[in-house]
Amino acid sequence: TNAFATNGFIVVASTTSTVNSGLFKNILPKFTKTTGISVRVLGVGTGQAINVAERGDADILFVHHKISEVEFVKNAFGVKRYDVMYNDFIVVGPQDDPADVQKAKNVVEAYKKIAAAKSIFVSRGDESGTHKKSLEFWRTIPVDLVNSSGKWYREAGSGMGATLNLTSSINGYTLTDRSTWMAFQNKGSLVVLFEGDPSMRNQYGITMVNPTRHKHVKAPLASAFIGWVISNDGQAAINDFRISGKQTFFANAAGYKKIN
Amino acid sequence: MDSSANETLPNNVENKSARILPLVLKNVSYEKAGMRLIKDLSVTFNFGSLTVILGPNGAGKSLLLRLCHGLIKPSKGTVDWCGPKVSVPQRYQAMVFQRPVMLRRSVIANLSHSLKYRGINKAERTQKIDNILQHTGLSRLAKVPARLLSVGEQQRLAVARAWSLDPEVLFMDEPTAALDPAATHSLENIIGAIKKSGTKIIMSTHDLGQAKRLADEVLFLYRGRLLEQADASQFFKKPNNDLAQSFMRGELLWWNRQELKPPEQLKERRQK
Amino acid sequence: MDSSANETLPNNVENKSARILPLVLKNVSYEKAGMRLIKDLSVTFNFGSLTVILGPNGAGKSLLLRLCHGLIKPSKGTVDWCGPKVSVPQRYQAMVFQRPVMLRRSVIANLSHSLKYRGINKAERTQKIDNILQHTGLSRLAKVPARLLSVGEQQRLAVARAWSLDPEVLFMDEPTAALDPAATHSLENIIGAIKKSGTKIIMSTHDLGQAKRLADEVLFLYRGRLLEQADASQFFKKPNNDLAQSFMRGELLWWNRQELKPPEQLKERRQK
Amino acid sequence: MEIGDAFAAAMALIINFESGLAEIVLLSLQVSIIAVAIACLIGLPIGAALAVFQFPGRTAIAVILNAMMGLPPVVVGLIVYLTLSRSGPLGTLGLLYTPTAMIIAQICLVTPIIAALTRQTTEDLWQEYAEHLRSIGIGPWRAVTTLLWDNRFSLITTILAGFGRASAEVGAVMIVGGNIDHVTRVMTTSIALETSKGDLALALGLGIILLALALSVNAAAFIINDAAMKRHG
Amino acid sequence: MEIGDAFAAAMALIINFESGLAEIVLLSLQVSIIAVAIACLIGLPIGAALAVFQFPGRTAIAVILNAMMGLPPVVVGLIVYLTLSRSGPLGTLGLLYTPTAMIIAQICLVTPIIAALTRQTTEDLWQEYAEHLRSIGIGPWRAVTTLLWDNRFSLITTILAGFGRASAEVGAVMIVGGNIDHVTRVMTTSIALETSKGDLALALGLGIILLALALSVNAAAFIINDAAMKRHG
Ligand SMILES: Nc1ncnc2c1ncn2[C@@H]1O[C@H](COP(=O)(O)OP(=O)(O)OP(=O)(O)O)[C@@H](O)[C@H]1O
Ligand SMILES: Nc1ncnc2c1ncn2[C@@H]1O[C@H](COP(=O)(O)OP(=O)(O)OP(=O)(O)O)[C@@H](O)[C@H]1O
Ligand SMILES: [Mg+2]
Ligand SMILES: [Mg+2]
Repeated sequence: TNAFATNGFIVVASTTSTVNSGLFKNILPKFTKTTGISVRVLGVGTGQAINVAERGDADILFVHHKISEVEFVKNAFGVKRYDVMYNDFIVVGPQDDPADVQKAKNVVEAYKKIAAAKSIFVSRGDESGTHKKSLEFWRTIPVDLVNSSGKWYREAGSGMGATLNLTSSINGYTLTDRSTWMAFQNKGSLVVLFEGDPSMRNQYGITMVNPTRHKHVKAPLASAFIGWVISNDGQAAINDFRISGKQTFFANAAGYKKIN
Repeated sequence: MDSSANETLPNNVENKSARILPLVLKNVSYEKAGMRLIKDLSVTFNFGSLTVILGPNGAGKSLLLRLCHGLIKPSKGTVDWCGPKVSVPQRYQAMVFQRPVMLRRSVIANLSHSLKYRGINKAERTQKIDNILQHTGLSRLAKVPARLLSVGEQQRLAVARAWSLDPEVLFMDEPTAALDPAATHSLENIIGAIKKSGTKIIMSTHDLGQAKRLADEVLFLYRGRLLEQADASQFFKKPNNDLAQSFMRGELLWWNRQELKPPEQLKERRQK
Repeated sequence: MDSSANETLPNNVENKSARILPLVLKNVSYEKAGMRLIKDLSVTFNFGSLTVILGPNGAGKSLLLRLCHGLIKPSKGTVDWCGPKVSVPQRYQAMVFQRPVMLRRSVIANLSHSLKYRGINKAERTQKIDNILQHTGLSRLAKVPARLLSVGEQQRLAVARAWSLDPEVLFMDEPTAALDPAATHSLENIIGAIKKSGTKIIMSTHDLGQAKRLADEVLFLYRGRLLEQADASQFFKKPNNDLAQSFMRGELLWWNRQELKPPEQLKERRQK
Repeated sequence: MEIGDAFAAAMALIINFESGLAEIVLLSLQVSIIAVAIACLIGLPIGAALAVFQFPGRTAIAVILNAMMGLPPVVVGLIVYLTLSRSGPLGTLGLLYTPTAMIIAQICLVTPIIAALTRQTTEDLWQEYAEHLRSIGIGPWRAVTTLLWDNRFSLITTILAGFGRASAEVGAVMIVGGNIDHVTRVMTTSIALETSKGDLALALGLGIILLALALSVNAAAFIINDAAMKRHG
Repeated sequence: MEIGDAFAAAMALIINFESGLAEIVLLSLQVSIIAVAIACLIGLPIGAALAVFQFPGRTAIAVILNAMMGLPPVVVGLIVYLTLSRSGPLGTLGLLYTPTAMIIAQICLVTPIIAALTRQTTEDLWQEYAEHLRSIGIGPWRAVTTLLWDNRFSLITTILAGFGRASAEVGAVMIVGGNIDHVTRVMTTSIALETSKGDLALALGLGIILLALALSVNAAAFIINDAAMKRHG
């Protein structure tokens, strides 16, 4: 039905949060059906995803750390970054909420309460988008994380899923993106304790790897995918994706917003 | 193997009244890979006498010794110890294999290993080993790793090791095959002394002179069959069996036995 | 080992003019773990004659054969082949070990394995193997895994295997030790025939009768030293060396040699 | 308790046998078996040669080989990744994120294991065979052939150790394969994925299936080996 | 190219020797060595016993043991995790996310490897020793002792194979240890972490240090073994 129906494929370097949530599994068939292009998605840490893209081992970067993405484009690794969608970060913790986080007015206060109570907080500790976000909040509070590390402040050094597994078995607190949380099945006694602070927004962006830098990048196919993702069809598909009946990602590509 | 030292041989004469003997084999057959290697063999070994097993290569001498010693189980028939202490017959036996197994240890450790497992305490062990090393001419090799010994030295060690266990029944599979003439002579003296001390010896040999010198009783094996069991004196005068006769004349080649007009029943072997 | 079949022995007489012989050992010593096991040995082996090495257990007979065959390197001195084809001396030699190595294969595969590596083609191999199996009485065991053979059968296979290589020099380390009397007799005939076909045989034995029957030349080894090299007829009449004399009388026990008043220089061994 | 759930999940996976699972199982087997086969082709002769050849530095190589049994999968994955990456030396082949890349990574992991264990086993047999083989004058390479052949029934355990490492490994295939659905997803990466999703029962269920597979391969190897052993004595 | 960077990173790590690295290195060694030691205590006798004892189901156990050499670390990690987790049967011990949990997981991984390889090696020696040992009438357990002792120089490779698996493994220790900084972070989990951060040079640098460690352990084992061999002939 179109020019690219040549069984071509592209590689998208993305994060575990999008892969684990099942978003790609849900929306990619729609893209492949209309274009014939298949998409191979890599779910790795944000840092690793950027590294993979920088080396030219992917055609597209699809992550959620805007500062790094902008840097990526500025250094001519990528062509142009587009906003795609967002969701938010949430603080999860044990149902009995020993630090009384539920009553916090904003996320910084929630963090303060955890530090004050010396309740166990599990940090990703892997320089991922989520980890960097969490550090932003910690930095606003006078707390000595270095000395607390290994005591109440635990640096898990692993992906969101593994960190959640850890948090659920030691009944700690952690910051997670909502999509991973919604798809996560080993919640144990963990519940969402704090959400809704505007500073907890989690923005995803998409960038094509620079084909002048990496000759083998399949620019036409990659543009087709990016075009589709930020098109009305793609954005609708993202909005239609549900985990247990709830919308997970909110499409916000520039053009789409206008139409809405 | 100093023949002059018979009086100091470390065997314990007073203990030697039949504990596990006699040994009775009834209709024993041994099959392996579809071949009948020992056929319908019945024999009784009694206390006291020295039995020599004769027969050409591949006759089944080693298999018979293994069957008696309990290392392999007969496919048919029974092997029974009929003495008063038959619950642990292995304790009262020892064997010198045709190809002795050398533990990856020194000569002395090879000896003490088996003594230890027979529950002999350290002091007694050391003394016993010293004594036996001297009698088998291995004293100066005591600390050499056993696997580096010459073949003849290994055979001596195997004899020393079995002998040290002070068995009631001692099986020996061609114990002098690798020994030099003097050592052979000396071991024959030792064997005589062991026998005198009340140990039943059942051995195989290809040395007919040795058999004549040592045997009280002879078994003649041929292709897995016991063709003759006789008193030594009678056997060495003239065996009854025609195959035994030609064996004694140094003629019996088992692979061309058709020329020797053998009994009909011997034909079945290895036909498959 | 059918002695009546000497005429059909598979050796290739016409090829047998010295290719690697003579073999010259000059001041050869062999040390291991600080012990001098072969001491200053010089000897030349010439084409034609059959050499028998005699000596008590542990004298160094097997080590000497290994040194000659090139399996171990002397610590001092030289072992040289001086014939015209010395670039690949291994091709023209074969050895029957005292403890033969049985490849984990059938009898026939044990034979064809070495023939294959000597570049003999399949048809010739098959014929040669058939012939040799018959002469060593192993035909009916052809397909049996070699490691299951009786010890005597294994020794025959080892002889067959070395013989099949049709060597110019054949080393044999006590090749009849495990053979029955008839097989021993037969192998002696075969050895005679091999020798007649032009093969140099260097062998050790503890059977003095056999040595007398076969030897053209005798080496007498004692504690790593060559004490006498003599014509067989002369040696068996009366050896010059006093230790050789007592060895021939069946008296020489190497561990009590002090009683035999040995030469002074023999004292150093294994003092450390 | 979850172990029960895991068995239920495993049964459900097998009963509602989806083509997705079949695909993953087949790819796992294919990658591991090819990797082990190639590792054998390289590792068996190297191991046996190390037992036979005498040369300076032989012990050093043996020690290095022993140490390389402990090559961390992630490190191997990284090295293969850097080599096959577009900006790496073999980037033009475009092998990254393909089953071939996974096979290459596993070959790197398994070859040292097979070579080191083969060296040990062969050395024991060489002690026995050396004099005979050197006596008949066969060269060391032919000695290697003889030793490998005569030792084949013992070497099966060595090969199965290599197979175990290959089929269980996740770190290297994850990095060079990328765990891409329908392309490079294998059993172990699926298990890791389900674990990170927190679906422990499903992860364990997949684990049970993987173990059953390993058991079948081992049983098959044993049966073939045993039959051959019976035939050859 | 990154390999160069990796060596630079490794050198930098070693030169600016931080206490953080020392902590990780020590914990790695400690966990792996303790795990292998315990796995030997269990695996060596089991392997040797399987070679010696004759009983129905013996082959089945041998096959299962061979297959268990391929236990996937993630699966072992999960099972240990479920057992030690608060809601699991041993939850009250509070061992999850401690070095002890990591040791337990590695014991599970390494024991089958040591047992299976020991069985093979011991079987070869038992073939040689069986008649003598049975002749002197020692029981099978004492035969096991004799075989293990007389085979100790060959078994070193087996033990090193187990050590290789333990020290290189990441999947299991990640799940049961959690890679918690200052508590359960070891070399392999650090490497995985740096990889996921995209700092491949640092990851490889750590990998090089880990390999150097493995090499030292192997060289030490070799030297000790060789000295003992010289002494005992
Ligand atoms: N496990 C086995 N499988 C098949 N055949 C066997 C096995 N063990 C022994 N044999 C065969 O049984 C026969 C008898 O063997 P045995 O070792 O008892 O002979 P022997 O009388 O001791 O001979 P030798 O004088 O050579 O020592 C031989 O032909 C041998 O090949
Ligand atoms: N590798 C070695 N290390 C130490 N000693 C050794 C080694 N090889 C042989 N020996 C010793 O060297 C001596 C000679 O051994 P060799 O095998 O040549 O004796 P032999 O004359 O063949 O004896 P036999 O008649 O018993 O076969 C023996 O005392 C033996 O213990
Ligand atoms: Mg025998
Ligand atoms: Mg010798």
